[in-house]
Amino acid sequence: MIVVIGCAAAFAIGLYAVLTRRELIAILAGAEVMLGAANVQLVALALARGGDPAVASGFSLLVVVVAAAEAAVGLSIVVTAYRSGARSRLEEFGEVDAE
Amino acid sequence: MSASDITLAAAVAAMIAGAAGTALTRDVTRLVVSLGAFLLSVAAIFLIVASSLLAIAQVFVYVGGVLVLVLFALMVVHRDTDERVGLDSLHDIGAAAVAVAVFAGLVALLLPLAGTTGSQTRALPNDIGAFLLGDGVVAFEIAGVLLLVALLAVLVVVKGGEDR
Amino acid sequence: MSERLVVNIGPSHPSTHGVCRIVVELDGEIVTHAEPIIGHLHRGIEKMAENRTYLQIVPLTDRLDYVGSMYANWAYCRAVERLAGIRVPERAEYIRVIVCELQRIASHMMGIGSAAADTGAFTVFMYAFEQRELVVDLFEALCGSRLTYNYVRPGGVSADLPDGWVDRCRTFIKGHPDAMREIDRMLFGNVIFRARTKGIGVLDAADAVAWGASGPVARGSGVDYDLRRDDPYSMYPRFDFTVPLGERGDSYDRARVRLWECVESCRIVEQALDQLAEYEPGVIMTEGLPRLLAPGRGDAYDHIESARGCLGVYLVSDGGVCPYRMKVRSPAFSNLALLPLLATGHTLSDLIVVLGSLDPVFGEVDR
Amino acid sequence: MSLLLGFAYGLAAVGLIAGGAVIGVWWERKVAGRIQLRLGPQQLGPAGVFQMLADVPKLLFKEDIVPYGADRPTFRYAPMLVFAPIAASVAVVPFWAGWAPLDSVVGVAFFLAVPSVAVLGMLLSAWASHNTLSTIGGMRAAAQMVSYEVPRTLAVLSVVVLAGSLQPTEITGAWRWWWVPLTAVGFLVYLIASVAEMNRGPFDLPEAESELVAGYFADYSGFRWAIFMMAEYGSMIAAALFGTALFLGGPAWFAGVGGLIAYVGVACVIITAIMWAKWTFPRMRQDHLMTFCWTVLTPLALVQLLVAGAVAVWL
Repeated sequence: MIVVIGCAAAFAIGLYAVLTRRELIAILAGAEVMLGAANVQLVALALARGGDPAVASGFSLLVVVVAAAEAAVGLSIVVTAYRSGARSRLEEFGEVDAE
Repeated sequence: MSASDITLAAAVAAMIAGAAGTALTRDVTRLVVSLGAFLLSVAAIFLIVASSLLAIAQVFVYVGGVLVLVLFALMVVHRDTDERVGLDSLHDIGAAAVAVAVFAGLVALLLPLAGTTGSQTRALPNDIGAFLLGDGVVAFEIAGVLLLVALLAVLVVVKGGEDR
Repeated sequence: MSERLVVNIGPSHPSTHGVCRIVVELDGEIVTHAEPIIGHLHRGIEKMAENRTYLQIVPLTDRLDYVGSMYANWAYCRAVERLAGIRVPERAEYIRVIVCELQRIASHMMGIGSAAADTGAFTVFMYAFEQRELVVDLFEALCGSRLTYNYVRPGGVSADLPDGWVDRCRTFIKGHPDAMREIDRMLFGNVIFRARTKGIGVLDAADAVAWGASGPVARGSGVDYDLRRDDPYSMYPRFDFTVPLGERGDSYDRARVRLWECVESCRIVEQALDQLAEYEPGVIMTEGLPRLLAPGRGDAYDHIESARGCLGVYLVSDGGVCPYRMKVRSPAFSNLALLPLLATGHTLSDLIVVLGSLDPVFGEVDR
Repeated sequence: MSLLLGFAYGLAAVGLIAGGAVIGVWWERKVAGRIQLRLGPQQLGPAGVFQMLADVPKLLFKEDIVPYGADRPTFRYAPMLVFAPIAASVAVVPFWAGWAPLDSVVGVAFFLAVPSVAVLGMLLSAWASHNTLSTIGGMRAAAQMVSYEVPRTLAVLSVVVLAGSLQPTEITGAWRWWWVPLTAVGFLVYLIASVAEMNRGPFDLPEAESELVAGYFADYSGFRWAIFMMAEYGSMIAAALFGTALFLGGPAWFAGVGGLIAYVGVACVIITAIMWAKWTFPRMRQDHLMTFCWTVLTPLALVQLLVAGAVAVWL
């Protein structure tokens, strides 16, 4: 129960970070928080409802792997964006077309 | 409350603190340390409730991999400035309201589901392996393909950036 | 726009082998520009020479190339002798050849050793320094000093060979080529060292000539130019030796040319010791030289092949007891100027390798 | 109770690494002295053994300098983040047949995953130093350590496949002598990748004293510097012990104290070999290092895994 509430809180905090941050990497960090919280929620709820722990853990493992891939792609986009125009802040991306 | 309940509560508290630090700090290193604390406490929760293999995977992939990448990217983006740049955020009441609403909705939705007591056993590595290569083999293979695609995507993105 | 990272190497940095500052611009780890900023070791030796008598300048020249003091001594003395028309006894000339060829070994051991240490092969550095130490011991027996010798003087040398010195010298030159072959196997045969140095900092022969490179740096690029053979001075026409040449002009060839020059130096020393036996001991200084040299009005330039290349000294005299002007043409200065050309486009690690293969001595660069 | 026991194990692990590092420094000087025609320590005590005792107070009493412009708290505490994971990884080493301080079912994964957290400490200390050379060193460390985890993990997996378990005590229990020739390539890959993981020569690019002065810990002095050195020696000790246990069957040879002595003795021989390699080879270059990892070590480890897997199925 405490895990469920805690994960909901962590998810909401991650969402807040995504909404308010201006720095791309910090936004990604907020998204990582949301993902992690959702993942724990997945396992905790599955176990709380009497699911097979092996299945729950296996799926969470896949989520971890996929999320890592997502993070790698996201960060590479950020770094490339920075290299191609020294842009790492959200509002600067509106200028892409103008250039 | 048993000892394991206390450890679990501590891990959840650390998780929320790490998340809050990630969302609110203005300092680059504190962001990384907060995110690290968050990811490690997620691993701790996994260790307590689900399986040690999952916890180790969390440490291996996230703390040893993703977090290093985040810090690496931060160093690349923020390095050639003399003073330390803060990570600013546009705090506004709307975003906070949305976050609180999401929190309330999630708790209202999920808490009733968690009411029943489920299994207390933890998964052994062998069971997880049996699942991944048994019933979950399709998902497992798709995840593998996705990883390969992500690898190629990173290469394409980075090479494209170099050409420009 | 791509990000630029400016790294400041030195003035106090382990691989500048002295005091030099190199401002390096990096793109990732690739060097886009490298600018040596020299002058940290400037002591005004050329200016100081204008207020010293001709004999007092010799210790100053020790401080030019402090890894190879004998060369600066000799180059300066040759200029003075040319200016004043002094003829040096043949025994003294032989001794000068011997000490300078030994000096070449000592200097190259420093060059190879520090080039090895720059790539992390610290053991080779110690092996090379063992050889250098043997030479320095010989010099200590000769003139009492291990680094700044003040041994070659206008008109001759300061002291004759002490008893037993010739035998010690022969023992050394007998063992030295084997030590060189060992270093050749250990360092130049090592796969990591080859990968680190081959094709790094390639200097083609035309560039070497155009930039005024000399010594092992030019010969590593295949420029067949050695003053000992092409502008023979002193006793060199009487010796049989070959000039080792590189082919590709990369850091590997530059370092390896030094190794084989040491073996050739051993041959020269051996021949010189044989021929020296015919001269009677004691005649090491021109007779009747005044205490205070005062050559007439005029100027003179003379150069020798030092361990780093063509080392020249230009003297102008107004007839007084001090030179009116002294100018040193230092090979390390010209060779160091190649650094931006050679290092651009390589990684930061390669920059260090290139610098090590140029083997600059900043006492001579800054003067 | 278990908390207290864990605390005791933690103290023992730190003591083991700190003591091992002090002895290791002395031994390394002796090995290097023998290789380099120079003398190791010899003035204090027989063969200079008391030099070890002299080194510790020297490091303890050196001034602890925090450079101007550094991120103070991060600069101060990042070294701990380098040391702690390596000390933690010793916990799963099976010292005794069937006994390890932390006998986890995922011990092998623990040993491989937890030290990777140390990269974070290196990057943070590099970043906190606010020094360009440190930053380059930190970036090199991150690239190198994350990359070499791949062949290292793959190499260890071949033993895991043969034993059918991730538990180190079970692996040593299932160990047979013919594993040694079968997994020889894997052991070699493991050893090389471990040396790269601990940033020792010829893979010491992040430190590279001739290029980056000392890389990510260039600005550290006194005991904080010593923590980095202890982490390096600690990971050398841990990697040697763990490799001996898994690949060579360390604790499975003899029962009792004799077995422990033989096991630790072989680990010491491996440590000496690692030192020997450091003092023999020049340092590699970053791109060669990466090429070596991805085109030599990783394929070799994969082939080894395939062979081990085939044997495991055939059995």
